[in-house]
Amino acid sequence: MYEIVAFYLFSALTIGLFLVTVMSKNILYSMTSLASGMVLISGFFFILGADFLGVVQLIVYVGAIMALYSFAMMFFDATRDIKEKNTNNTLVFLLGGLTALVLVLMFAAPIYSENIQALYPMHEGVGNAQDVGIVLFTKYLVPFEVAALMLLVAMIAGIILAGKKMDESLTEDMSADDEIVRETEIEKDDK
Amino acid sequence: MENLVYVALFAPFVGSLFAALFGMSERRIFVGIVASILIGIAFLASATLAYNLLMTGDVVQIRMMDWISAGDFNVSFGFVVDQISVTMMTVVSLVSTVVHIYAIGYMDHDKSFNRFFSYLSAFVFSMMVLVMSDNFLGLFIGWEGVGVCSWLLVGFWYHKPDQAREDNPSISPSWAANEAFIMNRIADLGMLVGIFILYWNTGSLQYDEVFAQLPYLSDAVLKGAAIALFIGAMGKSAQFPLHTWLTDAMEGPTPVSALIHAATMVTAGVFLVIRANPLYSMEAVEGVSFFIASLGTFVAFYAASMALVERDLKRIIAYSTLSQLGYMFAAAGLGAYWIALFHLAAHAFFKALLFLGGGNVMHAMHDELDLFKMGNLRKEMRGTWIYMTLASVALAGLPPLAGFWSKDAIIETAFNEHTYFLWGMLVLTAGMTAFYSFRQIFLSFHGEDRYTALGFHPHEMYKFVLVAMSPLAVLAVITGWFMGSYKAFIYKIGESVQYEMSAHTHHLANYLGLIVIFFAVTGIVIAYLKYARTGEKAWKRDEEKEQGFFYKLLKNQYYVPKFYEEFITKPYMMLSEIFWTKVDLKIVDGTVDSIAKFFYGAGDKTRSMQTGNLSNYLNWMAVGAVLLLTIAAVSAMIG
Amino acid sequence: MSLEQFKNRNVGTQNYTTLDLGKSPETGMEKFTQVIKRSLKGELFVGLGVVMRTMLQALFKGDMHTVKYPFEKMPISPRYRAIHDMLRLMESGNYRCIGCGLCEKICISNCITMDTRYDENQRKEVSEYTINFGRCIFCGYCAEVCPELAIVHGPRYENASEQRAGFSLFEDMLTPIDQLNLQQEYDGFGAISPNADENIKKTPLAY
Amino acid sequence: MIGLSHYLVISAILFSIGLVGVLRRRNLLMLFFATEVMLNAVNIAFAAISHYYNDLTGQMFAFFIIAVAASEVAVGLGILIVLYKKHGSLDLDDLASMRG
Amino acid sequence: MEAVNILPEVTWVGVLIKAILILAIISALAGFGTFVERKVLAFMQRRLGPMHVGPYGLLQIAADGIKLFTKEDIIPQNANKLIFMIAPIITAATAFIALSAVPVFPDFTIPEFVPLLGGVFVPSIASDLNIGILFVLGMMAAGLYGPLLAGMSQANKWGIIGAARTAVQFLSYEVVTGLSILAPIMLVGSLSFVDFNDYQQDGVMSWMIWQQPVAFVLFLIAGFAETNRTPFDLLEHEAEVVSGYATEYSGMRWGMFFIGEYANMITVSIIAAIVFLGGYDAASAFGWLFIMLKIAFFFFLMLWVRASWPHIRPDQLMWLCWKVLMPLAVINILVTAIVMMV
Repeated sequence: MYEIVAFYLFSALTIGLFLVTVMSKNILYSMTSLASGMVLISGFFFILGADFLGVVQLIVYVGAIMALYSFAMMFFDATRDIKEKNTNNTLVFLLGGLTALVLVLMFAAPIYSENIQALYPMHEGVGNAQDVGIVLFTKYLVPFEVAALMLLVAMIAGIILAGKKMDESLTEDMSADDEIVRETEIEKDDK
Repeated sequence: MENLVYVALFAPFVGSLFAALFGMSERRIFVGIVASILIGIAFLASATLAYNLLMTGDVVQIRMMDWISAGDFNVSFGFVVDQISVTMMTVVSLVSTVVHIYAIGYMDHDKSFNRFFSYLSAFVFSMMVLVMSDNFLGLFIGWEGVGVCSWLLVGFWYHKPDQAREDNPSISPSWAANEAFIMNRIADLGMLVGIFILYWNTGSLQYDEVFAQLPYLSDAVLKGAAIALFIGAMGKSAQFPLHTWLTDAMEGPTPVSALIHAATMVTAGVFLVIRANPLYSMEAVEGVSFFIASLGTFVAFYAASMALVERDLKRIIAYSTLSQLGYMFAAAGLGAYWIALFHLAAHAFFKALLFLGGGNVMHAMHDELDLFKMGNLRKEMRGTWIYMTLASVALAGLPPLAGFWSKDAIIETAFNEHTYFLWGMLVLTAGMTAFYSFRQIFLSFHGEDRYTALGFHPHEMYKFVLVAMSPLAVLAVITGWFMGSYKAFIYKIGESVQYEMSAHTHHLANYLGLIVIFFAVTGIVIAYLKYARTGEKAWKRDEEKEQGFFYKLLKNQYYVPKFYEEFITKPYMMLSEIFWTKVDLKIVDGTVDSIAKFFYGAGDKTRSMQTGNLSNYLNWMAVGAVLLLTIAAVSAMIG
Repeated sequence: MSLEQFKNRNVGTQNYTTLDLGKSPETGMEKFTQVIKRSLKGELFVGLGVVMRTMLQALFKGDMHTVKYPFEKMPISPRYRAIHDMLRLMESGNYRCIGCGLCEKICISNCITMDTRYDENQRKEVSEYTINFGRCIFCGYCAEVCPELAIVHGPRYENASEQRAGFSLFEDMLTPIDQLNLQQEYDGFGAISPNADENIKKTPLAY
Repeated sequence: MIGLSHYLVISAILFSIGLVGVLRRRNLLMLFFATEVMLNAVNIAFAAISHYYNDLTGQMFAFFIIAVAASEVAVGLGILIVLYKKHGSLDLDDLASMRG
Repeated sequence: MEAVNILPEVTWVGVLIKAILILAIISALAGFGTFVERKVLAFMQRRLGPMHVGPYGLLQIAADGIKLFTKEDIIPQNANKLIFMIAPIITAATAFIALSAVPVFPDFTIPEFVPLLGGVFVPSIASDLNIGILFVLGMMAAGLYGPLLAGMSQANKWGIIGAARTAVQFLSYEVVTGLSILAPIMLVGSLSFVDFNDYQQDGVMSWMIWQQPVAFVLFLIAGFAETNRTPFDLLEHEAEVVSGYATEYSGMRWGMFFIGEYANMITVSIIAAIVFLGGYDAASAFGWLFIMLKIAFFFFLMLWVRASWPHIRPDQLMWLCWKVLMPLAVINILVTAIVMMV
């Protein structure tokens, strides 16, 4: 009962919010709707009993990733609408619709068979976090470490990419300054 | 003891890696010193192992790790230190140590000093693997390893240009390196076949396991394996008809010639035969063994004959090496494995000494090797002269030096086996050996001074180099005295290597020895009369004789290289040309080109998709994804 | 000091007192040790302690500094000068202003407006007198210029009003007649100094 | 009762919405948003499959997807800022410097 | 004793009642918190604080509330109106959602004589997740959208700066919060508040603060930053950025930020009390009194610190987070892990 209500509520909300994300001209609307859509997706996870995944979704996706996006957005005027040349909208919606159609048809058909056995069954009386931890640190230890390494590399890359010449202005014309520097160097050379 | 084995094996490897670190940098003297010290350590370890083996008789056998394990096929990195391998280890590491130290002086002015030591140490490592391995696969790895290192070292001066054979008997180092390498590959195929035959029929590559099963194998298998393995040995030890590479390999630096082409690598073939002595002692392969002995004898004579007229200092030594290898094969083929091994060791010492001395001369004469341009170098290079003379005496087989004891034993063996023809050939060869080696000594160190007129200013080698050579000189003198104890030492392996002269021969031993000595002395005397004198009687070139048939025959190495060139190389070139123009260009390239053209055309047509706009690319990607999805859905429905 | 001098002055040689603040940390290690020292020495907690002590004193020792202003007022200085007062003569109760108009003339913010007329005794009398406290800047010139010490600054400082222009009438400022006895003969601004007589110099006109 | 196919359908719909966004958007930041939508849609499918097959592997994949998304953001935003510094715009049509 | 542990079934009515209770009481408490803050700060500055409205100024809360509700709701012309309006709600909502997973007030059963609701059991935690702590952290992380969107939507440069500071400060200190609380989590082996409480039931010496003093201090510092209290209140620091993200807000919307902030303070105090200071003693009759005292102490501590210490600069803030607190937290985790392994 709860599940049905919650599911349809969340479904309707996420679809609506993500549609706003995709369609909105205002980047602030996009960002807000995306973030709240993600919160609702964590709701899906809670319904599905994946508590830990839900919280990770909250902390990482909502708390970190989207916050980083919004941080990046501060480079632009977020209150102004962005102008995009939307050519060929028919193709876009045709493709999107076709994908949706095909996927929905595929999934709506009864696909699950009885033969698939659980590899790591969830134990009764053990919290989802424990289960996740056990599986993560046994079967998926290597991918886990690789993911950690990947995050580290990404962090370094992000810092280097974004941090380079952080002291330079984004809007001021730097070439003029460069020329001045060059001229002074030339003068030095002359001397 | 195990640790010592590892030290003996890996110290050269470490040295090689260390030198390789500086491979591209400037000449650094410490690189050579470190490499030499590491080889010295390997020698000490080998010597300790030998001493231990002598005292206790315990064969050290270790398995370092599993190497290949596929199904029933199991090969491990195993090493065995028994009397055979420890002899080789000691000889190899000792000669290597001397050569390393020598090379510090010899390669003094070379740009690629560090690289040289890297290669040299790598060679020693490969050689150690070869001799220490307890299975055929390990042996083969070492075998190939020394081949590669030999290729690197012979071609060390790869930047020297090619020369036509007509202008100069020597050709370019890279040509020589390639020749050596390719010729060895041909022989290695034979060896590989031999190993396969043995594995196929015994299911193992371990020496002891293979040999234990030999009696249960059919005659054909034994013969096949013996022949195939011997083909490998022929290549590595440069036996006829695969011998031409050895003299050409003299293009490499002299330390390389001393180490690889006299003392160690070329004896690997002999070592293989000795190693596989249970196989070659089988009744069924008696014919093969006799063929080995005959071939050895023939090569001994054949090489010696070519050396008679050679003018190039190093090539003479190379021919003599060839000839001595023939002696070893003769002994091994006749079943006297320990004598072959003993001659191998003794030969290694004095031949290395000879080569190093030759290197001194070469260094002094600024890489001029023509004997006829030297003469009376004795007054400038006294130390080298003494060493060379000593080594030549040993080579010629005069008592009490090393060469006499080992060579005499081989000749005696030939007599003992009632193969009198071989005996006769060997005795004759001994005389020729004495002649050409002293011809070389007299031409270079005695007689008239011919180099001053040509503008050479020879000088003696560095002191430390001469000192470093001294162990070889001492060993060249004294090795023979320990023949009896060595015999006792190696007899511990088992019956297969034991060989005793029959009573009949034993009785005549002294006379046989005297005959050999007589021939040798005769050779020396002839050489002296012809070449060593000064003044009126000084040696002059005889143009007429040089136009003679025999002279030209010998000079041109019996036209064997020419034969190879005319009947193998050139047809092969023509065949390759045909394949290149007809098959490769037309068919293969045509196919590849048409594929490329297709894609080029396709790309040309679809280039308009490449707008450089990410958004468009994403659209295309989505189109593809939808297409794939649809296909998947449809196929799922159908399936 | 001319501009040139000003630019070239050597700041360092002037009589500045430098405080000995110790060496400021430069390397990372020094900064680190500084942080550790400051954290472990508990300098942070000194601040907390001081604040807590203050609170306890305020609560329990009555050391509270709040003045409940509309109900409590701080005593003000007798020389405080705020809203103007119009004085009366102590003896007669008549007001002192003679309507000379000097205060109106001198007022630099033009906030004093006055009108005079002759009364039944043909004396000049103030008929209208207003001060716009929205404009008054309390410069005190009016009191200074008043020859009769009629207008002075008084102690009333609550002069907030609901309009921008807050006019005050003469009667509002005048001392009520029944409080005449409370009127202070002024030590305030514009009052005669105690040694006023000694300071009087005779002008040549007197002779 | 909500079954697996319900979740898969909602996941598919969300994925298609993300796809539409990817195709439609010209602004790089918006494009990133659209990809995040797609990733989230896939996460739902994984979690649902994990739940209905009683197997944690699906959740694991969702975790790794989140990790990948985090890395993508770190690097992507770095690139985005560099691009904005260089071109002063995030519009893909302006960034098409490799036009053939 | 065992009878105590067998709790009645939690019905949705109970949860609903609990939710309403939390909403009502925490809002009231948040308002009361403003009063307490003003009072305490006044005492610390030898002032009296609000005194006029009601006895000892107690009705000041009501006065403030009336003022906030009736004040004009100004929305700047160029602001993004929708987002501008939503942002304060996010702050308040996330603060209260976080409280849903935190034990607030004791559980009780409504007496039978109450009509309709008689016998309904009201739990202490509205939603007893087994990952309570993570959920609270996650919700507090989501709470950063309030200030962030507020700052970005209002078309005011101080707002943008405030939003940027919000993003930087919250993102950074979330790391420290999570890492500092990880060490106690490792010791307890659970993410549930109830387990934390049960772990520390053997008297004062079993409190987590003795085992994890470093984690406690780190959590406290990070908690200050997460609730943007002095000395980390850079996002609305008047001297630098006018009022930061709240520059353009007035009336009830501003009030919602305020309530959210105070609710967050209460949440952090509750977490600190439960995780580090022993929580509530379920067996003792005065357990709930003690935890109230602990929470009150933490609340008081925040005011105390605000009265005592100055702000720090943004760069010092970042330096403190990434170069001091985070390494310390990691070292603490390592040491804990090693000790646990040994």
